[in-house]
Amino acid sequence: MGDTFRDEELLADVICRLIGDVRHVAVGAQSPIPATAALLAQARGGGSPYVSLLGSRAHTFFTDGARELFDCAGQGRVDVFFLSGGQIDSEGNINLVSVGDYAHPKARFPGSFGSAYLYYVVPKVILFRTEHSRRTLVPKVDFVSAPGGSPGNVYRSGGPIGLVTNRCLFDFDRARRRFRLASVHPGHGVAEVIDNTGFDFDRPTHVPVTPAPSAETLALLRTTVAPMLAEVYPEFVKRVFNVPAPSP
Amino acid sequence: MGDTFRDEELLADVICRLIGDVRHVAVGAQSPIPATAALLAQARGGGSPYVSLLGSRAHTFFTDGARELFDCAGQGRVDVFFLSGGQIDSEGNINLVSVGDYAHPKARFPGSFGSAYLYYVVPKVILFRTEHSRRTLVPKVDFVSAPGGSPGNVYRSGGPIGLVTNRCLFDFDRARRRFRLASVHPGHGVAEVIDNTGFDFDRPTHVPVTPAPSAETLALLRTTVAPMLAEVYPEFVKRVFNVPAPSP
Amino acid sequence: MPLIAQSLDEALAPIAGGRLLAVPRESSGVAMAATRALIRRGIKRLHLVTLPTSSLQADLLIGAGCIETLETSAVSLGEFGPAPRFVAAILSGAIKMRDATCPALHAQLQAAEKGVPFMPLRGLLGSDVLAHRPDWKTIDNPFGNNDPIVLLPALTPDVALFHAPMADRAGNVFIGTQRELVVMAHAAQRTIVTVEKIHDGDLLRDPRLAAGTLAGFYVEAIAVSPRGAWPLPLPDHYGIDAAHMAEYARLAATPEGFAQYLDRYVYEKRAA
Amino acid sequence: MPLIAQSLDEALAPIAGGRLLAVPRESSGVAMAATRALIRRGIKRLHLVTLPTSSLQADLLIGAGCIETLETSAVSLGEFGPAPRFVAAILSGAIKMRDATCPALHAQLQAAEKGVPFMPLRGLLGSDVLAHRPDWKTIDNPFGNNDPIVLLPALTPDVALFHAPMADRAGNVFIGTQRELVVMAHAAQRTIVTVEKIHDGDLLRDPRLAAGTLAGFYVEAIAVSPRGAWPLPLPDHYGIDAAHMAEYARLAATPEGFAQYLDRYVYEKRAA
Repeated sequence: MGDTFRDEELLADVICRLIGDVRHVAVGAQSPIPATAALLAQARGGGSPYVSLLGSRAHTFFTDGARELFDCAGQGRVDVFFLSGGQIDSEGNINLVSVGDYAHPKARFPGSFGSAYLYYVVPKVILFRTEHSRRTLVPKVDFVSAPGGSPGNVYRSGGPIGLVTNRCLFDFDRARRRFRLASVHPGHGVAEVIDNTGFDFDRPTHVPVTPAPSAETLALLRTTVAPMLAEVYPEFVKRVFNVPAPSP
Repeated sequence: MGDTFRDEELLADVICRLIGDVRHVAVGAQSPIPATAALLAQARGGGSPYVSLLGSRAHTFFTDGARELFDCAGQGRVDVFFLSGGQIDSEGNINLVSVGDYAHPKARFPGSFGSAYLYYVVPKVILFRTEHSRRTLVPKVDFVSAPGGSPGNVYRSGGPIGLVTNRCLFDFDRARRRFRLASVHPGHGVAEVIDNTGFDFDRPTHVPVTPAPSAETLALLRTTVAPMLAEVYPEFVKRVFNVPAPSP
Repeated sequence: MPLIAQSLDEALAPIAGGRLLAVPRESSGVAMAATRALIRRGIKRLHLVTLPTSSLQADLLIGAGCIETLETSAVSLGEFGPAPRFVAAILSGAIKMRDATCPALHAQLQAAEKGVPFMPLRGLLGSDVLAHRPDWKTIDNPFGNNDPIVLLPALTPDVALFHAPMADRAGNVFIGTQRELVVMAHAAQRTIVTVEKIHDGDLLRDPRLAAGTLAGFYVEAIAVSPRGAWPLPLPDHYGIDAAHMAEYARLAATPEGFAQYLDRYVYEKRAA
Repeated sequence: MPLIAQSLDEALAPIAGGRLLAVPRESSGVAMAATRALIRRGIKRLHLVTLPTSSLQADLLIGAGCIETLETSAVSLGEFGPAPRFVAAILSGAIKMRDATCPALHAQLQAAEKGVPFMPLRGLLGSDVLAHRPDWKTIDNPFGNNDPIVLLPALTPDVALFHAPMADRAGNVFIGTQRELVVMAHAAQRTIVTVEKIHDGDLLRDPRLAAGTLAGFYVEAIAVSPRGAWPLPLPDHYGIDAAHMAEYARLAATPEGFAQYLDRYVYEKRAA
């Protein structure tokens, strides 16, 4: 396949770089691309970091039931987590609940999951939303499942470090509670990002292009990571990597 | 042995009657006679009540670690528990800590164990102290490990129902926070009880004699209960029932 | 000792309408055969608490009109898309919704497990989840200095209901690493369990199995229900039935399709 | 991944003087060989927290002068009588004592496990245990009405130390039903474990053993120490050495006898 790669591979590579050098990456429900990135980080690190995939039996060390992820985060032992949002706004607030008035919503999402806790206590929360549009990236969310920042007296050891979309990577400046365009993905442009973003953000004079995944990365993804993902994300793996689902 | 019985057998029989018709009896550390009574109740009930012996592997259903006893009691699922005291006073206060000034004690006991919690939340707490003397049954304890009663606004679903000693059985009147002599054991007398008790208590005009254990009870104790006790109380069983300790 | 029931319906008898029913997340052993039996019985006005999320189970119960109040962190069919009956019920206002967040539900059940009136939880401050929960209270941490913290009240289910791999004849249930099922059972007034099979022998006396066992002491009734989590997975036993879930997602997208699903898979007792 | 140490001393290196060390009760797997090694090393000024009680381990450490502060619900040799060095140290004022009650210690470690600053506990009101703990606070239950309740601060050990039946090469430790060991490890900054043996295979991947396994993720170092709980018991493996305990109780009754015991059983490395 040479230099060609799929969007999902690029995004996993971007997220993997954001993960950085940490001890433990946890991935929540319905997060195939973050899961790909976490397992890629582990494959590159020769087994490190620890990776916990919610819903997996093979990729988890939790034996204390469904609460262990949250206890573990409370202990400061989850270094990286991923959150998304039906809406994400300029201040990093995320909405996983509903559009319109909460009492009489126009649209309903599944719910806040663990966001109203994990966003506060995981040092590196990576926001991830493939659909980059004015519908998803809004000036102000209709419902704050979890805020992007908190007043100084609120206990908060964690928060967002960036936002990855199908068009670009934003960094998040926690002090100013603002996003800053860090790079645009190959084939996308700054004007396009501005057009499709419902909120204001900072950007440097020169916006770099997100580096494409290397041949080594693509090989790791396709030969090592994809088969491991199939346990939890069979449909995703079949579609992206053309790996058949495991027999039940 | 006919009608002869040991003190321990009488006391177990007395305690067994106090246990009554309940679902779950828990027995803490270092309580061989209460453990005997609990297993006697279970033997009489054909397997009911549930009995939890601290330190036993055979007589426990706890699989959630050492805290399960306390959580279980907090749920209202421990009906009977046993407590003792280096000192016990007229109001049912118990002292498992020290004699004299706490900062510079004259004598030190092991410590309060779970009493400062279980005394409040187990409906039927049976106080048990073989040594019935003015040294142990005092007007006022030097240290309140747990009080015999609490003000009306203090959450309290449990407390003492009686006190069993080597000389007699006292009932406890929770409303008045006073003991009342219920029966004296065979071979003991009311005057002797008064002489050896450091606190004032109520007594009826006629004080009955504690019934001796029946032949059936003695047989159950010796043939069914004693072998089950040997796991946790080998020294006790050897001494009282002449049953050899199990091989480790 | 718990009742080893002769039928699913016998075991489920204590689950009456209007009760606070606690159920686990999709991957922990969901009593789906029992859920279908409750729908057949026409149960109404349940207050459903999911620990901490749900998928097909909540959506089915909502669609079948069994739910009055829903307390959850999320309902979704995962890879199979949104939960259609849940979404429809929220948009139409057919159910009362109490949005929560996962660790809050764990903490509220742990509070009931421990017999304490509340548990503290970090996070939450500034979230609209908190803003819409007048039953949650914010206090100033007495051990801190101008340090607000949320207290969550204990949540005591009337009944906890789940599916597990096996139980022995004394009613001890093997739950493996799904320890939220232990918390649910400790917290609930009554616990009803369906199992794949009866295990010969005493689970509590096997030192390896005991670690993953919930004692029968906490269990009210057990029914044997082979593949009782179907079409959802049972960890270490079977996976999710993807074809069925896709069919459900397709049918449940409309009220008519959902009614068709009920006729085909619930009222016909196919999997009961 | 945790270090599978070549020696007990290597594994114990992180336990320095002055640290807050958490250890389990007698029947849950006490690291006695490790305790003797710490005494040989001459460790000082430990703040020992027992979950929730202790027997020989606390008495030995106290007698050997290793303890500055003791936080416990009780210390006793059980059927073998009072703990003589503990009693002597309290009477002479040689150690700082923090009397607790069992569920309070469990709750304080659970608070650390959950990352919350405190946990509430019923009971305690009117007890002198509470009266002598200025670090415990009474508040009016915000969900009640004139309903006082005690809040206990989280307790985060520097190190948790215990003995278990086995660990695998990835450092996963089988703890069975002794789940207070899981809480200790979650609560502590570092956890050091001695084990009877190394298990070939992956404890986490065996669905039956996984339920009783603490992941290596929480473990700093492991040392193999056969009969490492001796003379205390290891559940399902060996019982207490009653003759030895009786000998200890007899010798430790006097300072001279205790010194003799140390010479015979600790400094001679008999059981290390």
